[in-house]
Amino acid sequence: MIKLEHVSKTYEAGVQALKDVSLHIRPGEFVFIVGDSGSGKSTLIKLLLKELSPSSGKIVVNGKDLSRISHRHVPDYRRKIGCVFQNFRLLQDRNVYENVAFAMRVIEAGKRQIKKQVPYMLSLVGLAAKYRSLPRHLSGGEQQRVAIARALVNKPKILLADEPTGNLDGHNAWEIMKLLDQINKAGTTVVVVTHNMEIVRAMNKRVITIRKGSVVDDQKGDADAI
Amino acid sequence: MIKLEHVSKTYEAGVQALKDVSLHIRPGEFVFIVGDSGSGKSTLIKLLLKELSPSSGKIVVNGKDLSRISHRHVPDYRRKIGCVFQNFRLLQDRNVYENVAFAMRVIEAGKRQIKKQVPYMLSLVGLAAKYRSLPRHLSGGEQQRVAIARALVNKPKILLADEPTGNLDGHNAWEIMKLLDQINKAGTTVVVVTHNMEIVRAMNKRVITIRKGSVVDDQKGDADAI
Amino acid sequence: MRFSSFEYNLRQGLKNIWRNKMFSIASVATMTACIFLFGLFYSISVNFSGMVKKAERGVAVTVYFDKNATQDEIDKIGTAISKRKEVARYNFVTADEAWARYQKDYFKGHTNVADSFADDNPLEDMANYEIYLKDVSRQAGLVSYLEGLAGVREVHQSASTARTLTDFNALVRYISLGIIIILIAVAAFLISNTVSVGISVRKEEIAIMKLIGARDAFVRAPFVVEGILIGLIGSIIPLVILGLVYSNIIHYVAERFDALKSMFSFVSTGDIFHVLIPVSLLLGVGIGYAGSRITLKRHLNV
Amino acid sequence: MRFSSFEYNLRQGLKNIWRNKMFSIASVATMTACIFLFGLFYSISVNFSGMVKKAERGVAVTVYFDKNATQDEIDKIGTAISKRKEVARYNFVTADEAWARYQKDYFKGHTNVADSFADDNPLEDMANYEIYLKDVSRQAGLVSYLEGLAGVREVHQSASTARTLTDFNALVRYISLGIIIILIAVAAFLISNTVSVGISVRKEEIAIMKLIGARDAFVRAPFVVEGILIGLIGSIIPLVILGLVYSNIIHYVAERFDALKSMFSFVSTGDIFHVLIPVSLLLGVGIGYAGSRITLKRHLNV
Ligand SMILES: Nc1ncnc2c1ncn2[C@@H]1O[C@H](COP(=O)(O)OP(=O)(O)OP(=O)(O)O)[C@@H](O)[C@H]1O
Ligand SMILES: Nc1ncnc2c1ncn2[C@@H]1O[C@H](COP(=O)(O)OP(=O)(O)OP(=O)(O)O)[C@@H](O)[C@H]1O
Ligand SMILES: [Mg+2]
Ligand SMILES: [Mg+2]
Repeated sequence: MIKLEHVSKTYEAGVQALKDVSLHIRPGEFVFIVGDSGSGKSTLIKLLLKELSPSSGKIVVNGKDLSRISHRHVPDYRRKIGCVFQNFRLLQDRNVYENVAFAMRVIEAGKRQIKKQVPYMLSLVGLAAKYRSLPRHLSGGEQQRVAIARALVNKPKILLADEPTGNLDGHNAWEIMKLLDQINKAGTTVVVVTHNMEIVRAMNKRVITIRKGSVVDDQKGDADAI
Repeated sequence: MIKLEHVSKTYEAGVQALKDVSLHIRPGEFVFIVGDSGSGKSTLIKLLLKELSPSSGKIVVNGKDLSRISHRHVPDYRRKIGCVFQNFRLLQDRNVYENVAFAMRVIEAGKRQIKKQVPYMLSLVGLAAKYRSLPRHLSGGEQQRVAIARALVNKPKILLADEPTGNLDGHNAWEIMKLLDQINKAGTTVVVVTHNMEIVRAMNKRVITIRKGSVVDDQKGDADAI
Repeated sequence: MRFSSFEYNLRQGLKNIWRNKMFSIASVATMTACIFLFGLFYSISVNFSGMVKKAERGVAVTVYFDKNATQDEIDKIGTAISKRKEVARYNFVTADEAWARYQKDYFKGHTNVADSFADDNPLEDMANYEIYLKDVSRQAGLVSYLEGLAGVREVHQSASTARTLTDFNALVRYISLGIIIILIAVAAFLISNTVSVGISVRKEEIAIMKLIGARDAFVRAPFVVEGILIGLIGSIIPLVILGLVYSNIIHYVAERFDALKSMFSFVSTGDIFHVLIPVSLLLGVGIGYAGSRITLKRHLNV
Repeated sequence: MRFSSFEYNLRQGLKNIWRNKMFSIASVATMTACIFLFGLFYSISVNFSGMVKKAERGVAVTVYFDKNATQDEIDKIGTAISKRKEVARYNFVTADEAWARYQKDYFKGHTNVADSFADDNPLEDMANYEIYLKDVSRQAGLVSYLEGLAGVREVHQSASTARTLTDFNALVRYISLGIIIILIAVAAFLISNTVSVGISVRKEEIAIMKLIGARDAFVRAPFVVEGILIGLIGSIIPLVILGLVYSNIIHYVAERFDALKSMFSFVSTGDIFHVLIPVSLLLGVGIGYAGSRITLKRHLNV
């Protein structure tokens, strides 16, 4: 499903964020990516979303070489992916409801479907009461949960989540993790970047460790081993 | 040092973020504030920085009633406080060095002092090599560390830190906590909002728990008990 | 695009204007100011041009006949004149009329001088055709044609006046054209500048939309709606102001400076706005549309 | 403020311009466009006004004497005329000169007509003073004064021409003034608009500075430096362009339309820029400064 072959990424400033990374994530897998601050985790997520292009190497997702996707077809590719960004990236001038609904409008979902699905998603992340608030009138954790709701609302085939619980309390973090696990059980491939080792240990999934741009460890979780 | 008396805060939208909060933090204390997402922790920090004014109640810091400080004297008040914001709030158009140096320029520190102190602070948070990067060219954790460096560079009397380790890996988070502890030992009053219960437990300090805008628990840590 | 998407984009475009009040006001204001200036100059130059045209029409070519020209020859010359396209009108002036006019023009108030001629017409041979031209610049051609006709003794032309007027008219035309072109260019530049600043500020929003999987057309639509609406508002406002100002000013000037009335009559509000309305709308809406499309192109490559 | 702070703020102001290239360019462009238009109209109206002034000076009042006026009386009239302030110049025209001019003016090309008078001057009594005025609007006063003098038979004035010119001049003056005021207002509005949009975009940056403990003056300084610099650049560019364009155009027009030369001479580049430079700089720098201060005030309450 997701395959990286000798991928490197050097930013214009000369910073080498990823060095010769090769990875294979199978369909339906649940993978944690951990590593120190600045080790290149977000860069990896950005490459998978085709927000950035690798300096060298090849990335294949759903059987498609990302470098071969034309500008015209990038939206089609992204629609199959849900992404929670590390800094949320909410539309600042639209309220919570519109932010989540936007992801559905993009795929030209029907009005009725939007009206049903968006409130449901918001209640799942515990924000049903805040649907009319603007992002800047939300707490940090609430913004993060809007970002999660938006990533999940279209039931994507692949979910990329960059630090989805960094601003959440233990209880909320667990709820979100259970949600991701459910979605994964329903068939979605889930890639989660996190620093929360407590959760990583408890979830017992495959853990890929990155250090200074290189994969230094890749451990199958017990849950997968079964 | 910090005293809240029956403080409430209701936002324009009608959201009651804090309800009748009374607190007393003594000079030189190290306090953790914990609570669920949306419980009002950031609101409390914003009130202490006089970014917001309480709807009712009285806040006294360093013997001064905050509601009595005139617009002209607000900068003097803020200069004695270091603040790490939950969403970092870095100056986007200035590089790492300038962001940290800015806090020193504000208090009209000498050129030489700035040239000495800023690189020292950056090395303490592990960002000496990135001093010329713009915030948008940093990883989430790196931005957070710049925010921490900026809050500490003037050796403030009070340090308010809103979720300072949310984007940091375990190792970096510990380093930052040790730094805050050092600063506290040197006399600074430290207030840290965090979701990281592992750290809270390990640090063994006073912990104030907020739930839905009210203080529901206030436990002295063993370290203080001694 | 599905209809619900279309409707959504239309609504978003309207909301964008409201959400970005600051920029919307700035854009509308810029557009209003530019189109107002453009309209102002268009009106002034059209009127000025009309004034010069009217002055031109007062310039005449005078044809004198051979001493022994027969009435038949004179009539033939008249027919020849009537066939020329550049002639606005012409009329025959008898020797007596010529002398009477002379006296009126030059001895006005000095009846004693005129009296000294008694009934003796010193301008006996000065019967002539007075020809008024449509376009002074074609005077030279007419003169040389007339000089070739049988029975014509001499063709008198007010050469210096004609040249001056032609030159003056050309100068006014060049200046007006120059100013109007400069104004249109400045307007286009400022308006597209404002639009593109407004869009640049929202480049993060555009990037987010693209990252979520929105197609270019979907991201673009509300902006284009916004651009067109701003263009529309920003050209209707100055048109309304100009309409009011213009009809009031021509009224006021006509009253206050009645001596000028003889020199020129104002171009009617209708005639001015016949041109001004389509040009302004095209300018406003066109630049609003084009400006937003061009600027967006730069930001859609995410 | 310490010197190092001052220096820092100056440097930050310069850097701001570079960091916010988009806005800086937009601001400078808006300012350039507005001041260019203002300069353009100022030049045109000053020249036009000069032209009308010159035409005015060509209008004369003619004083004819009593048939039996002595040379002494005539001289006295001359002295009286010379003492009037509104008189630009005057000269004595003898009867012979008057007749010669008459012939030249009206019988030009028709020597046979003039010949018919032989040596008999029909304008024997038409010796006169020809008086040219500085200001046509004061013609009526002069005429009634002259009519009261001994030995004056009649004062001839070109009443309609004078009134027309006075009216025309007033009209041109009003229109120019109106346009220039409109242009300055539009310029001020657009420029302050651009400046305030530029600052609004950075309101988060301003809020951050304030939260860190920066005083209003410290936050403001770089923005004000930026505003002044943008004002300076935005007024120097149009002044340079206008300088080049103006001297070239007056050169070109003078060559191309030499018939117009007699009508008016151009106001020199120096004279125009004597006024234009200080006004433009004041406009640019003043609005840049005031605009940034006023807009900042709104955002500093954090
Ligand atoms: N746009 C950019 N330009 C230049 N350097 C960049 C850019 N973005 C990231 N970097 C650098 O690349 C490195 C990896 O960044 P990345 O964001 O992938 O880290 P990360 O693993 O997500 O860290 P964190 O856990 O702190 O978010 C960092 O050193 C960072 O400074
Ligand atoms: N500007 C605002 N306008 C309206 N409501 C607001 C505003 N800021 C915060 N709120 C609301 O006030 C409540 C408390 O917010 P606050 O940011 O203090 O929470 P928090 O404890 O910091 O949460 P988190 O851990 O998620 O950051 C939330 O319900 C939030 O939605
Ligand atoms: Mg990251
Ligand atoms: Mg918070």
